[in-house]
Amino acid sequence: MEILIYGTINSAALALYALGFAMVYGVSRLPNFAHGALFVLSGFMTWYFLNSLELNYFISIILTLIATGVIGALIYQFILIRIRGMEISEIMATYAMGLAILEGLRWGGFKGMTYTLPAFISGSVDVFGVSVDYQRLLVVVIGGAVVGLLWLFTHYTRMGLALRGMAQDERAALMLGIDSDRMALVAMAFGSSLAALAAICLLPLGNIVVEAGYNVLILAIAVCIVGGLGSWMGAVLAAFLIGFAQILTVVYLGAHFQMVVALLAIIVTLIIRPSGLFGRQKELEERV
Amino acid sequence: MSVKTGQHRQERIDRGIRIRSDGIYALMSWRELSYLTVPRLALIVGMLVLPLVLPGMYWQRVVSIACIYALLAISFDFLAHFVGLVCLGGAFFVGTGGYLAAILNTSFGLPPLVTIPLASILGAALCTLLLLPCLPLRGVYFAIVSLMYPLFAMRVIEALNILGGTDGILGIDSFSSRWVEQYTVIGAVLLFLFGTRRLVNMDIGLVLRGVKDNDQAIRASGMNITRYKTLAVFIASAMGCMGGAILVHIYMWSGISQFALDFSILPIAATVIGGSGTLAGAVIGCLILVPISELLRDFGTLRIVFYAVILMGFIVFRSEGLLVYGQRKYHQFQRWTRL
Amino acid sequence: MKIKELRSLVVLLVAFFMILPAGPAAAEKPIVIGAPLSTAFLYGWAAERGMKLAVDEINAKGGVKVKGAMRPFSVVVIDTRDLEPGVPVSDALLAVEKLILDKKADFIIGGPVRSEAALAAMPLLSKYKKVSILTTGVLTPAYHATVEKEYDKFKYCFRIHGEAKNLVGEIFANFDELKELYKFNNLFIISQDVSHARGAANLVKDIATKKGWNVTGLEIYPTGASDFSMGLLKAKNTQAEIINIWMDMPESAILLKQWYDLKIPALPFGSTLAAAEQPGFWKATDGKGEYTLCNVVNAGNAPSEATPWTMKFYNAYTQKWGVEPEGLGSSSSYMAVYVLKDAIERAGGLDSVKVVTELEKTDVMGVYGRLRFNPKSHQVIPATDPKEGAVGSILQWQAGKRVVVYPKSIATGSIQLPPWMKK
Amino acid sequence: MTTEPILQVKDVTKAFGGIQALNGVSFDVYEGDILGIIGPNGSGKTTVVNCITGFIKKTAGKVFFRGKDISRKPPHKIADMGVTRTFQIMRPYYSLPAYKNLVIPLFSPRAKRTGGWRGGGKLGDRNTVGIDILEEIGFERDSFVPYKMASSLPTGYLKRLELARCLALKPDIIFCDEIFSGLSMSEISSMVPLIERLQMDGITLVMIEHRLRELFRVANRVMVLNFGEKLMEGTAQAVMADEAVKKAYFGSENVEELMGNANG
Repeated sequence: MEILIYGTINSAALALYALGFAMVYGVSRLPNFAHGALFVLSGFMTWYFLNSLELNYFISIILTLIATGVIGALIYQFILIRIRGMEISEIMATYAMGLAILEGLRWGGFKGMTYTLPAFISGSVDVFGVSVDYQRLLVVVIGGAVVGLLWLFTHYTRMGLALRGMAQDERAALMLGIDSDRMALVAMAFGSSLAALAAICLLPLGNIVVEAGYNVLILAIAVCIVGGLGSWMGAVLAAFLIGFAQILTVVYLGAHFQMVVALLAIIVTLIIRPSGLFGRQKELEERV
Repeated sequence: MSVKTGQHRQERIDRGIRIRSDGIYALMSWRELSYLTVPRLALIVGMLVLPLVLPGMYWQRVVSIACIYALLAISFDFLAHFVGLVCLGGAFFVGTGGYLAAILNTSFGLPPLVTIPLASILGAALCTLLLLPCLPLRGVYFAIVSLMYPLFAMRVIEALNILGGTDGILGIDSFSSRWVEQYTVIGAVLLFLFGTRRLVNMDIGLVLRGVKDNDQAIRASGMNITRYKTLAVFIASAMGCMGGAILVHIYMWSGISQFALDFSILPIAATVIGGSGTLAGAVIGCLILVPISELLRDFGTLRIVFYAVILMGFIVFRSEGLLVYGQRKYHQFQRWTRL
Repeated sequence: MKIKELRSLVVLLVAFFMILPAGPAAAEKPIVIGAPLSTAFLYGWAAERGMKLAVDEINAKGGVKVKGAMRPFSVVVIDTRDLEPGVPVSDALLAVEKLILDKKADFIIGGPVRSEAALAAMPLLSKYKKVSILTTGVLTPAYHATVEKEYDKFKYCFRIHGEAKNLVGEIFANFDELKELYKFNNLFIISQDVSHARGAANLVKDIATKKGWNVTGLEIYPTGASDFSMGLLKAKNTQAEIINIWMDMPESAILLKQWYDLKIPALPFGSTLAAAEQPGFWKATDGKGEYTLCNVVNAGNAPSEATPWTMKFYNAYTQKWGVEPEGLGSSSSYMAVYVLKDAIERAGGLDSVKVVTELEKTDVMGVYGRLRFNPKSHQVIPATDPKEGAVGSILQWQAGKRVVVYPKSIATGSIQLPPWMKK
Repeated sequence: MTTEPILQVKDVTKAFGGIQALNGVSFDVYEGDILGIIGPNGSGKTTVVNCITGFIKKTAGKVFFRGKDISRKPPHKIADMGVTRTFQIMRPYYSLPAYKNLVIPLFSPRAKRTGGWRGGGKLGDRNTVGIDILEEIGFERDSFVPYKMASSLPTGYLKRLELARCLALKPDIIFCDEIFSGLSMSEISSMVPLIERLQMDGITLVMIEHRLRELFRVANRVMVLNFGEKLMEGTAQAVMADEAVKKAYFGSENVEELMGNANG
């Protein structure tokens, strides 16, 4: 029972980490290595709105979501657009960007372990005899909601369909008059906002620290790979796989194998199914 | 390429001397000869003289470190642009080479100048063996797996607490003198640089490039791709391992942090800056990046911010890479022409 | 457009080169203390502040008397980033070399902060014959063990703060106390997956079992883990009464919040629980950190009356930096400078070997008790009574305050239990 | 041709997921033959070649070369035995001059053994051998075509380059995947004698074609595929006469007429 509940929670968290990354990559084939940085940044942003500008919690959350989205868009507009398609450059540029943001925050005094966001609702309840605090339940709820909305969005709105078109086949999309740059821009914005959302849901559980940026990035990448790069529903499923795998390792193997298991999962997955567990069929051709 | 007005465009034309000094005709006059040789000589002489002109030991040490990164950068550039394997696992090579050198030195008491080549070869063999299962992977998939390798190695050593665990291995001999150190590492760089340049232009080099451009045709010509990939990985990892071995002897210490991400990332950054596909560019990139990061130390925490910004600037505004840009300016001139 | 931006980039670059020579302004031939610290982390900046405080005080009094002349101290701090993930130790080593070769540091005080980096720096220090005093972060017993093993080679290395073994000792003093007070008998251990923490945790386990405790479990979490519910629930289900935590990663705050939210009926007892050492901890956990016990390694990092000097230091620090001494490193780095000053004055010069011998003779009443080095291992000699040696201190969070509960000699309060644990 | 077939294909079957691309196709190829394979688009012509040369795994069926079973061999092994192929989509090494393109296949083990095209025995400098081969198949040396960058060559030459890549191995069989398509009449008519010369040199050819007239001029036997099944096999005349073929391939139209269009 515990395993089930906390496994779900853990998975939901992972899914939240990964969705933004998966989205950006899925649509515009951009590996956004600044993902973790955006995550942390938005955390501190909310904190700032909340404590320094003494705004209402809800307002500051909204502000953060928007601001992060804008930042993402700007990053694309002024940096990535110039090196679109040069994979290595993309990776390096986004990585450098992330580094700059994180270290910048640190320099700006946002260091140490004293920053945190208040939980939406504190306290805990017993679910099937397992006590869970509300925030964690909320994470699951929000995670589910986000996935649901994303699905609706990509299946029933013009823009969503356009994004999916891009994800399927950029050329074809271009022929149909979908402006690939604009879509990529939108994707970046969305992805960033998703990162912010994840931050806002998960940070109240702990505290806001710069180091988290790196971990988040690695986890996000891990999930996306196992799920098959670019397919964000795959990412969600992968999140559950890894999430439960981790919890199970903690319970039966001991916690310090968590990371080893995760990494092993990635390597094995790639060697066996290069396109990830839920990657698109044609990508299997990637294997010579 | 920016356009001035509607009816103008910029065109690039090879310099006359380039054409004249093409192929055998270069022997016609000293001018043509020098046109070809000066750039190469400049690099070689420059690197050889560098240690002599540097202010003090500290900067010599910086150069050594830069050269170690240069080795990694060459190995990355070689794999990525001449074999088509984007390998983000430079740290894995460093770690393997480093630990091997450490063991050879502490357990078997071999002197540095023996352990370094030995560790490079053994290490290369080991890395190649371990990477073998991923060789069929292509593109981003190989990249990611190779990125995972060092992380994995680190965790394993940590979890099993072998090879000195997180404390690492102490008490390794250092070089007999800093000059030996300097010229070993510089020599290694030059050797591998021109070695690989030669290699990629030899027939087998052409085959490797073929593997990158069109592996189907290679197989259609009755050649086993994996075999050539293996060979390439062996060469590349040998460079990385040598870098690691030298590092270990410089600091008389070896530990898991030799699998750290920086050893994978920085060389790539250097390659991108210096110009991908031109092996020399990788070296130049390192000789720029590493000193910059050292100069920035005085800025404390801000250092990395500046560093990242500079890096980004180079990548975004000189995306072709310094050397490529330089070569273009060297070989061609631009002018506006009416359409 | 493009070109312009490139040019501005170049200008920026040039600007850096210009700034470089402008290092710390030098008075007449100051004695340079090099401080390789990971300044972006608690153990880094705490040490930096402690050190600077001491140097200012000394310079205010005229400086160090060397052969009649009064020479001031000057501190050069370099950010080693060695606590950063993904940064190779060689980077920290290069920083140390920069201090020695480029910044012409006469002595090294402070770091490197990460155990493995400190160990790696030892050969360098002996190569350049630079006296160094570790004041923060490094808890591994391997350090002074190495010194003892190859004294002649590594005699330049000292450590002035407590190490893992001392901590373990102090912890058990408390455990036993709790045992007789509340009949506690079940111990649960949670550790971070780093060698020194793991080692200590296992040590605790063994000793505890020997001492008749019932160790109900040992959980080891990888660095960066962010969900500890399973471990905590295990603790709960096994009726643990004390949870001993060995973690210096920031995520440990999550652990304590979860502990509070899940109302786990076991007392969280942290060792090197960096998060809980800081005064900001209360706010960080919005009060959920109450009842958390943690070890700040040396007295003076939290208010207490260990020696007359303790509160003097405490207030001076608070006044200078606008924040109380935050944790491991503050008081030890502060003392290190004074100890070094005395040694230099007694040695009457900067000659490394002389200074080493003088340091071995050190015997002062410091901020956290009587400071003496073990002449063989160059490890500061610990004690439970400040009159005997360097005392550690363990504090508990009570109503937003850090209350020192151990050692009794300096305690300002006693251990409290959370309401849901009251029988 | 009463001799033992050099290549035997025994009901090869290939299914992509649910789609049956090939369904029990079997045929023999005899030494010195020029076998033409025709069929409407998507009838599985290229798939046959891929299956035989090992570039895709067959679902079922066997292939024998000189009596040896090569059904499960990887492509490079098969090529090494002398069963070579050209690709429908030409991808030369654009960054290299034409003759360097040949250096690569000449580096292969088989080329080392056989000494390459007519080189006989040991292989000399690969560059010169490469240039010889190119000249043989119509790269005019004195107008420096072999030295041109592959990227600057017109389609006609690229097709020949594909062929040359096979010749470098001194092959026994060449599978030509639509080497006529996309060529102008004049180019084709200069290609046809080349094909015939290859046949004289004792190389067996299997040609997949849409350009029926040229094919029928060179091929001495023709096989017709339709929806992954072998419709019939026989001489050009027989094929053209056959009703079923007409229905499947040319629809109801008159054959000559359609061939006229095909050439126009």
